[in-house]
Amino acid sequence: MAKPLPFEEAAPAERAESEPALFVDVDGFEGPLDLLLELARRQKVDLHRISILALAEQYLVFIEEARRMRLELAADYLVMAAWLAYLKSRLLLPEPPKGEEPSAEELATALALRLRRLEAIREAAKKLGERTWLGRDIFARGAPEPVVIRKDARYEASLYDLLKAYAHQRQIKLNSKVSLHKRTVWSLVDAREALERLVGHLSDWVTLDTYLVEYMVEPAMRPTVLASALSATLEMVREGKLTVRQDEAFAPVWVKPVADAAEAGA
Amino acid sequence: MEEAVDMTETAENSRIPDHGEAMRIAEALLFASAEPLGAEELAGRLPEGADVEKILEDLTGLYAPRGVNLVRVAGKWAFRTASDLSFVLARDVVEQRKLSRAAMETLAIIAYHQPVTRAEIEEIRGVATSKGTLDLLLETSWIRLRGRRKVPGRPVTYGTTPQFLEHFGLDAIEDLPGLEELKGAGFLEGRVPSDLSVPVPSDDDALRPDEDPLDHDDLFQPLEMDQSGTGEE
Amino acid sequence: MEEAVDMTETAENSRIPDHGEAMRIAEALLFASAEPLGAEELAGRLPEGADVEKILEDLTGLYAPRGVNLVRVAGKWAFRTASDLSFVLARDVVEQRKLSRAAMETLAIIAYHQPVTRAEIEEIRGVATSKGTLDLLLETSWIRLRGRRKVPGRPVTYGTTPQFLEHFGLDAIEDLPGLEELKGAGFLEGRVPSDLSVPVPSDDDALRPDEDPLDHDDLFQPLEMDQSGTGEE
Repeated sequence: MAKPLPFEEAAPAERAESEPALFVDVDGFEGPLDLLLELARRQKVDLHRISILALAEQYLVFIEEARRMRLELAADYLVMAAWLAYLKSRLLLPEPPKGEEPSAEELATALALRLRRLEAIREAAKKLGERTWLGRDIFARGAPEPVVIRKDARYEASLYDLLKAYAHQRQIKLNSKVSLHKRTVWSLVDAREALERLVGHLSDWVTLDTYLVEYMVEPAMRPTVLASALSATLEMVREGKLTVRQDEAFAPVWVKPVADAAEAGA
Repeated sequence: MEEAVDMTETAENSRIPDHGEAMRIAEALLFASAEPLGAEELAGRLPEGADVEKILEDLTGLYAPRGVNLVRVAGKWAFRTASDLSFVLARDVVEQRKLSRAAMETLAIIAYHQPVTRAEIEEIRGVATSKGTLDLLLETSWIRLRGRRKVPGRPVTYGTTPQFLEHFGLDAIEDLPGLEELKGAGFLEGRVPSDLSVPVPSDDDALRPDEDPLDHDDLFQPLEMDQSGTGEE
Repeated sequence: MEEAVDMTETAENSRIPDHGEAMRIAEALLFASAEPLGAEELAGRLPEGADVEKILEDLTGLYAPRGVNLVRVAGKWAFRTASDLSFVLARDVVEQRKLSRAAMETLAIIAYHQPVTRAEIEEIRGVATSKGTLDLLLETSWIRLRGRRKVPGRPVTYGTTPQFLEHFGLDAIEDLPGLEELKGAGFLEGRVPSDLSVPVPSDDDALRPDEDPLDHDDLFQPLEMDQSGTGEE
């Protein structure tokens, strides 16, 4: 809403009993056009034959009244008042010789047309509202029986996979007696790439651990993954790309992309 | 269902023994679903050769006098309680959120004038539209962002959704009440005379020539700033 | 369309003026309710003096031949899809799934070493095999239960099926490559332990001398307890 208008008189406004026809309650209106429409209805004539001049006068009286009562008026109402005051003066003055501007008559007609259009859409809105609403007047099945999706799993495996698995298994089993497992390490570069990729999709705090689970192919890799990811995270924090948080010792580590960094990329 | 195996026989009319069975299946599918089902969707689930149109016609007739009717909504089919029984059922409604007059009017303008921009809505109503109204309507999923108008500032265009049709029990957007009157009075014409303006609402997914698709991130970011700051509602 | 006639005619009691209307209301209430409704609950919503028992009886009869039936559940009433049509509410989706490495290894061992018991599989793999893995392989129908090994505990023996051959494009199980072929094709690399041997597999249906036939109820009961409890998968 617009700021209260400056008033010169400090005296409290009183509702004049002598003006019963006009109730000043701007809250009930959906803007100046709505107010004009209501005033037009009081002319009790067809909107096609409405006197825009009379309407403009009534509107200005209304606004005056509202100001006198120190009602807060939105800027829209005041703009309309100014425009109507202008229109009124044009309508009262003799029409100047054909200028570039539209004539006062044309302006009045355009306003009448706008009022009729608002009235028409309002009528349509009313009809729409009076239709049977789903969930109010008519109802769908209360206990729908959803379609059960039976998943028929079809397993895929090639002979190549089969032989590879067999050969690998047999060889590993026998070799394991003599050789050590090769230590797999998750490199810092891998961790950084993964984090940057993942963090790109996020806007809120996420625990580091949830990221990492995806990479936990083998339990043995857990320490290296954790260590590399944490150091990568810290580096990204240093670069201002991430915020990191840990609520207490041994609690999950939360990360969140820095908003500016994300927006800059958008 | 043994007869269903015989596929050489195509159901041309209801005399085919499968028709009754196909009707039962269609009934079960439509009854079970809370969402309307399309004729093609149904056809895919019915025995081969079933005459979907005939089945739907027969079911509509069969249920017309009953407490539950088969109706067409948003181009699809659904069972709904008979509208004349709302007085008994309305008691079940748990305080439905009422739309404010501003929201209802905005919805109507979007429905009748779609695709329409926020500025156009405001022009018709003669008042700023608070962001809350559009948000609320988007939340009901009755309106959607369609695209962006090809004018300076590329404002977002709004339109209605199939859920809108479903909610108000409309088969198509052309069934909007009072549409003919509005059209006849010329109120659906564009404000600015333009070759591009088509004086009928369209909720077609296809964008109008004066619409651009939404930007990739429109759905994830604030769409427009609330430039007025003096929302009326 | 014989049913149509039955449906429009509301049973014998249509002489009572309100009975038909009360039936329509009951229909709508039952349709729209998320929970089954009790007779008393219904009575409370029906027009004064309506004969609930008769209405429910008539509705049950009316819907009995249809795709949706009025049924009693837990002493209350609800519409449900006709039980013979439950198949229409299920949709089959074929989902391509990849076997886990553990399953793949287990399968390979069963293929090469059949008939093989679970303990033997575990011995070859060096890790416990979870019950889930074997169940999953049984589900693929690539492996089967062959019999029971004549040893204490009579463990089940596993072997492959004709579907296994079909899936892997093998003409016979003997076509699985042997040690030399595996080496030649590069499956075995580097230092191949001298004690590595690859058996010549056989999926012959005939039981081996050390196998007993399966017990009668092996197919209906849990075959073995998951003794490990710490399956590695």
